[in-house]
Amino acid sequence: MTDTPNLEKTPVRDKSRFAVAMESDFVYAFKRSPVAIVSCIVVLILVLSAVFAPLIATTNPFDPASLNLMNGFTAPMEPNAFTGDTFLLGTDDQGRDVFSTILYGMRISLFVGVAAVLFAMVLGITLGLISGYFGGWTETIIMRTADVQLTFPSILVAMLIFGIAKGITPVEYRDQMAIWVLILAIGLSDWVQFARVVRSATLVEKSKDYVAAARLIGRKPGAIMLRHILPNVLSPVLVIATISLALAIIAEATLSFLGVGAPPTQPSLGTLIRIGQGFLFSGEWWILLFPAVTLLALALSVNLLGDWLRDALNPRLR
Amino acid sequence: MLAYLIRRVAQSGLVLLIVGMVAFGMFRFVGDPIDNMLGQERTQEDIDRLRGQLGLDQPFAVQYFRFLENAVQGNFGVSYRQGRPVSDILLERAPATLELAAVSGFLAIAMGIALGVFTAIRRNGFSANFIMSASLIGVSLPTFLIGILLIYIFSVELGWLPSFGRGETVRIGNWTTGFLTETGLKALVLPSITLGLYQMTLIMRLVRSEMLEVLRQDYIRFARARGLRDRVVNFRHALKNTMMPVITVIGLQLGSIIAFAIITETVFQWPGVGLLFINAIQFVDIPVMAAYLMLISVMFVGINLIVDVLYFLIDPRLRADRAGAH
Amino acid sequence: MLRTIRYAAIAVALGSAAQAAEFTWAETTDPQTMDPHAVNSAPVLGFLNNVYEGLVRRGKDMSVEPALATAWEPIGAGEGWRFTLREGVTFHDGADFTAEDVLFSYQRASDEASDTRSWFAAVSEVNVVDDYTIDIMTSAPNPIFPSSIANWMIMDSGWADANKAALPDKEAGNYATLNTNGTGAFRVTAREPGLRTVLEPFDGWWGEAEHNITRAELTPIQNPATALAALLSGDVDYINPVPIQDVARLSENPDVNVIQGIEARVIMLGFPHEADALKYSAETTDANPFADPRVRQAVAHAVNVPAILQTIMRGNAEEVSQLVSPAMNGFSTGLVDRPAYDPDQARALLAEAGYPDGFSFGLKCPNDRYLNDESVCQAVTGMLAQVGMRATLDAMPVQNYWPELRADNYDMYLLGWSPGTFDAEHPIRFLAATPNEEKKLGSWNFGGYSNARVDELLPMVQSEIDADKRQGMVDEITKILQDEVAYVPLYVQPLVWGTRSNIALTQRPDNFFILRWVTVN
Amino acid sequence: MTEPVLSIRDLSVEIPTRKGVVCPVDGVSYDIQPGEILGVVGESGAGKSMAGNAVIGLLNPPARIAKGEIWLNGTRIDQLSGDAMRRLRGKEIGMVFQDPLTSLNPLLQIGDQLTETMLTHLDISRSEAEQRAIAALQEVGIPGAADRLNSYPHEFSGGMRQRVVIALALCAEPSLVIADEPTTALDVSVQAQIVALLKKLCRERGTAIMLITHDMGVIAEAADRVAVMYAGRLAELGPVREILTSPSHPYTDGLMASTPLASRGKSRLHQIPGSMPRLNALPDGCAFHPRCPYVADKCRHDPGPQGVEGRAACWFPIVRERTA
Repeated sequence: MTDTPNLEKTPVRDKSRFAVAMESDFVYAFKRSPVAIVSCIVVLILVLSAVFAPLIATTNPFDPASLNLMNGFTAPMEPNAFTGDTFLLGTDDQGRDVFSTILYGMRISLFVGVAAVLFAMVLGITLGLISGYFGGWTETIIMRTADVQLTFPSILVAMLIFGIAKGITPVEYRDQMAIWVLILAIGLSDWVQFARVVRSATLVEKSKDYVAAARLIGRKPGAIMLRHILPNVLSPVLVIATISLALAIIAEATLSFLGVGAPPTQPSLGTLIRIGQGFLFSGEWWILLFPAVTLLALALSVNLLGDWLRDALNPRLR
Repeated sequence: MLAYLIRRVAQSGLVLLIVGMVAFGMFRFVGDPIDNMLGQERTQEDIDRLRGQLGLDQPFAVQYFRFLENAVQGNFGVSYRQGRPVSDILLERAPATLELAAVSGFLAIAMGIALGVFTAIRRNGFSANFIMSASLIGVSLPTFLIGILLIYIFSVELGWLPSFGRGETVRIGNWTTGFLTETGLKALVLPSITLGLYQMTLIMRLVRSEMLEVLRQDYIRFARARGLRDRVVNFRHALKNTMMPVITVIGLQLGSIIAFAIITETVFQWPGVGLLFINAIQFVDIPVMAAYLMLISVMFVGINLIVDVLYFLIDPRLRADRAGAH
Repeated sequence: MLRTIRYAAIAVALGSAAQAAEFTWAETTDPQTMDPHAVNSAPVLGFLNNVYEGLVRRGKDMSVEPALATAWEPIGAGEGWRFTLREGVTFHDGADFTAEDVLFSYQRASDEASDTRSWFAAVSEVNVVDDYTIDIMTSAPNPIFPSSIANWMIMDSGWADANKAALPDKEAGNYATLNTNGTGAFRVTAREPGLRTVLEPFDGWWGEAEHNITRAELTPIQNPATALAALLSGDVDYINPVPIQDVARLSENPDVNVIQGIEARVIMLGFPHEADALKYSAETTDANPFADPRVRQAVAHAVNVPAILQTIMRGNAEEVSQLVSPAMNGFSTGLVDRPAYDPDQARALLAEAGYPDGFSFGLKCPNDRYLNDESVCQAVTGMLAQVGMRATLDAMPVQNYWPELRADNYDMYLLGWSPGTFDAEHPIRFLAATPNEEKKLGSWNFGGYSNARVDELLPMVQSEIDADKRQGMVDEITKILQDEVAYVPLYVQPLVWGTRSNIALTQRPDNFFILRWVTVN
Repeated sequence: MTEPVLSIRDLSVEIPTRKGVVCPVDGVSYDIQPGEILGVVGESGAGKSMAGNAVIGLLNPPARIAKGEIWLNGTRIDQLSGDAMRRLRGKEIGMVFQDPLTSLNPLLQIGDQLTETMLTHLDISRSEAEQRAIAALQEVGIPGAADRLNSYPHEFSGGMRQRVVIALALCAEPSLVIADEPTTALDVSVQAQIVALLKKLCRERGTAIMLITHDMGVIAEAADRVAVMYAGRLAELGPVREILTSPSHPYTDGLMASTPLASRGKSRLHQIPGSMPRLNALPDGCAFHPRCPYVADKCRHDPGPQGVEGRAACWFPIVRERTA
């Protein structure tokens, strides 16, 4: 190869692991890319405010008893005609303070999004590893199920799972069940892309010598897959994870548009947008605008972060 | 080559069978169709009589095999809601979805590739970064919101484009097309942008990363070392190699466009199979739902097959060594 | 605040004679079929009222007018009714209208396969006297029979036999499902189910046309926001319904008119009277508090209906105290006031009934059946929680809702009722009478409410000829239902139509859109 | 001496990195005469290909030419505009890459890749370009060239493919060819054929060839003159016989001692201690001093003069009586 000048740092022993990390190219590239910094900050702010929602939010929008219907449709920063209360970002049709509902709603959206992606990742990676490593019949079965899976658009999968879950779960658990069904539905329609990436990466890694060597010294397939192949496959998976996190959050919003999303008394960000969309023409713009902007900020920064991560982690693109 | 094709078709058949099984199994939980077929003043006795007539009181297995047996002969039964053979309804509504999918698919692919190549070639240019971030907005907002905002801006405020429906259509044989009428074309604009935007962003990002990968290859450096013009290097050499892996993904994207049409058709009241499916769910019209799923999976599996064959034909390396195994 | 327009007939000063024009309109659901006897539902009957006609019809003020029958009088002491038919009337395909067609339509509409069978429960036999006279005998005196058959539409027997549509076919559909041949003011010239239906005036119509429409097209638009955009951008001339929240904004818009009125539909809360225990309570699993009238009374006091009307309904609905709206025949004018909003009294009643710190239960609601149904249920959940009745709300699409109610999977439910006969007897027969399969009574009385006096009075109301005596009995029933809080009626659903400013039309409480009263200026 | 095809005067290439500027090529000067093969040798990372890339103007940013001049056939080319430089590549300077497997576009037929290059630079008709392509393939020793035009790269063996690469590099008749490790990816038997082919083409066409390699055997076999690079600087420059038999720079001496040459019989191979320093951590004074057996105090402080024809870049060049 053309002899690129070697730029590795001289071997260091004294610096702590953190100091080494801070000096690595990854962090260096991070500091120099404004897009990455801004989106990282935005994501941090949103996630932290969601996590500490009970402290930041003025009211608890999910407790029906605390709502005063007369506060409905109050414009931002203007006192309500009947009750005189004022709200930072106004209230929705149920008198819920939009600002607190966005925080609580984002909690649900983030929780559903992260849990769905984790579920899809675990499922996708395992199936991808197995189908890539063993090949033959297992691979055909898994890949054909992937085809079946892709035939069903994620929205459809969610609606049908929702139908089933509603059918079987005893009713008193129905509210908590709704969230888990969402996670299952979105996760189930997401695992395919992980499986495909991991499978193709496993095929590549499998042909490499170090895997043959590991096999030679009698390592069990499971160990080989986890300790040897998986670490080399992580970077594309990580990138897909960030992108599909954004997609999962939006899928939850789309599902609530079709009336299958989070329960009405605990609106997620997506449900808020669905409610808000009804008021687009009626003048209560704030019910749609603020949740939509929050969702856009969240999804956009997660996407941008994912994008930057892909370029940063992809060693050859430096 | 032939053995490979046969095996693929067999696999696709298996996929369809599984889809049919899963789809039919799920419909039992979506609601009771009888409610929507009888008016307010019905009695339990009416309900039982109709249930018997429609054969819904049979055990699940019997219903499923009767459904399969008919489906194979192309008879998908009669729609509970419209009281007409489902195959006729699908035939009527398919052109709308296919035309919408074709236009948004073309838009997504053409723009996707063009922008993908542009952002790859001018990797650090300002405009390239701007396009990359702006395109993300397409993926960061739910499709229904984009659709409604487009309607709000272009139909209500500006009044340039129709806010819903497909405009006048011209019937040619049993295909109705919206391409030949002015209102038909205008009606296509907003829905195809809403449907295509999401796919376009994905294709663009894929083409970009694939193109960057190719531009790093030695044969590109060699082409430059031979003094070939940038245009030749980028488009004749790099693009051709970029397209190879992209084809399969574009094939999958097209498949998901048809499936994604559900949302766009609901928002734009586009008279396609997607809207038909949503209505079928609302009125628990099981024959239509089952037929829709079979239609979608046939289309999807078909596209998969075509993409594989295409891949086989184009890549000389595959064709050369006659490797049957894919 | 509420512009109550009882019978909203917009008498627009017709300056110049408006020249003929095309008209397009949109509704959320498409009429399921073109067969007048196949489905007894408002969207279908409302649409077909423009194509087929009954012996009688309802005028702009809902009063019963002669249509295909010019006159009718009771036979003997109420054994039936004799109708004299209109002469010189032809069907759209030119066939003459005679008593034969009325007999055929009776046989078709009252057959097992037809959904409108329940209208003829009281009819014993029908005999043709001559070409233009027909007798319809009833098993018992039935004073409201003529007004209850306004939606019974007459089909030409020759046309039906020729096209093998002698009976409605719900399972596979037949010629009558897609094609029409009525005597009405309009003919269906194009029908693509679920997509669009086109009507053109029938120039051989016997009546005089008050409209100037040359062509009318109905396209269903499911998504409310899209429908509104279509109206605002002028793609359609009229939409029904207009989302409540958009009424204020639209009223200010110069090129759009909002026509408001009250519909015949009463929205109410229902209780599991018969159940011996709550199904969805976390702690009260061995008792059914709602069996105790005091608890039901507490619910009535806890729900702040004015607040719901003010915010969710934007002042466009009217509270109601009984099972029918004021526009209906038989409305008890003396029993108009409903229990006041008084949370303290609600808590007192709960304590008195043995639930000082309240209880949890499951509230079932539809989310796409009535106007803002889910939002109203959320509001009710909040208000009941404030007095200790902690509800977990389960809102679902309507196709899943009815099976859940029929299977008694609820502790409280939301129900809307619009009486087909526009008479107070209708909801009593379906909601208050003790459920009885043979006599077809109380088929929608999910909670199983039962009161001997009500069951005793119902047949008398059905056969009482003297209007005052009948009203007295209806008032007594209404009083019983109020005292026992069988249901908690909340409000009458508002009727909100939106039209382009150049359109004049008539809005009727039964939400039927009659094309022949439309003028495009 | 005729006018050199290529002459590099005090060429320096810099790469700004976050830890300061690195100089892979530091003040190098050499000429290549027409028909002459100049071997450029050195351990990997010594800056030999960087100089080649600088000449043809394909330096990957952020690397850039800091100072010095590059003359091609008497005209200066290091300041040419992008397009002017592009027209020059292929026409005046040909390049041969190391790995034949990846140097050819897998999806284009050989014939197309040849005719395309010719049509870009020479205004000849397509059919004439095809004739020349066949001739080019024959010249590099491809059997049955005429009917191999429309076959694909993967239908050739490694050695054959490198021949095609060479044909491509020469098809527009450049006066200079930069061969960057052309034999490294090939097995030994094929290497000899490629070296012979390069020598034949150089003699017949009078093209000057810059042969970049780390393999002293290839240098001995093919090069007329040789430039030894160490840590970005020119250690020694001169006719191959002279440099190989009696190197005057300690590094070259060490290199020769560690290369098994038939002429030197079975003496034990000598191993130069240590390894070449990294470019961003060069020792003071002469870069070779930590590994130099003859190191003196002066070497540790003073980097020593640039190597030029006949004088090594060393304070104490090894002086031997010229045996050959």
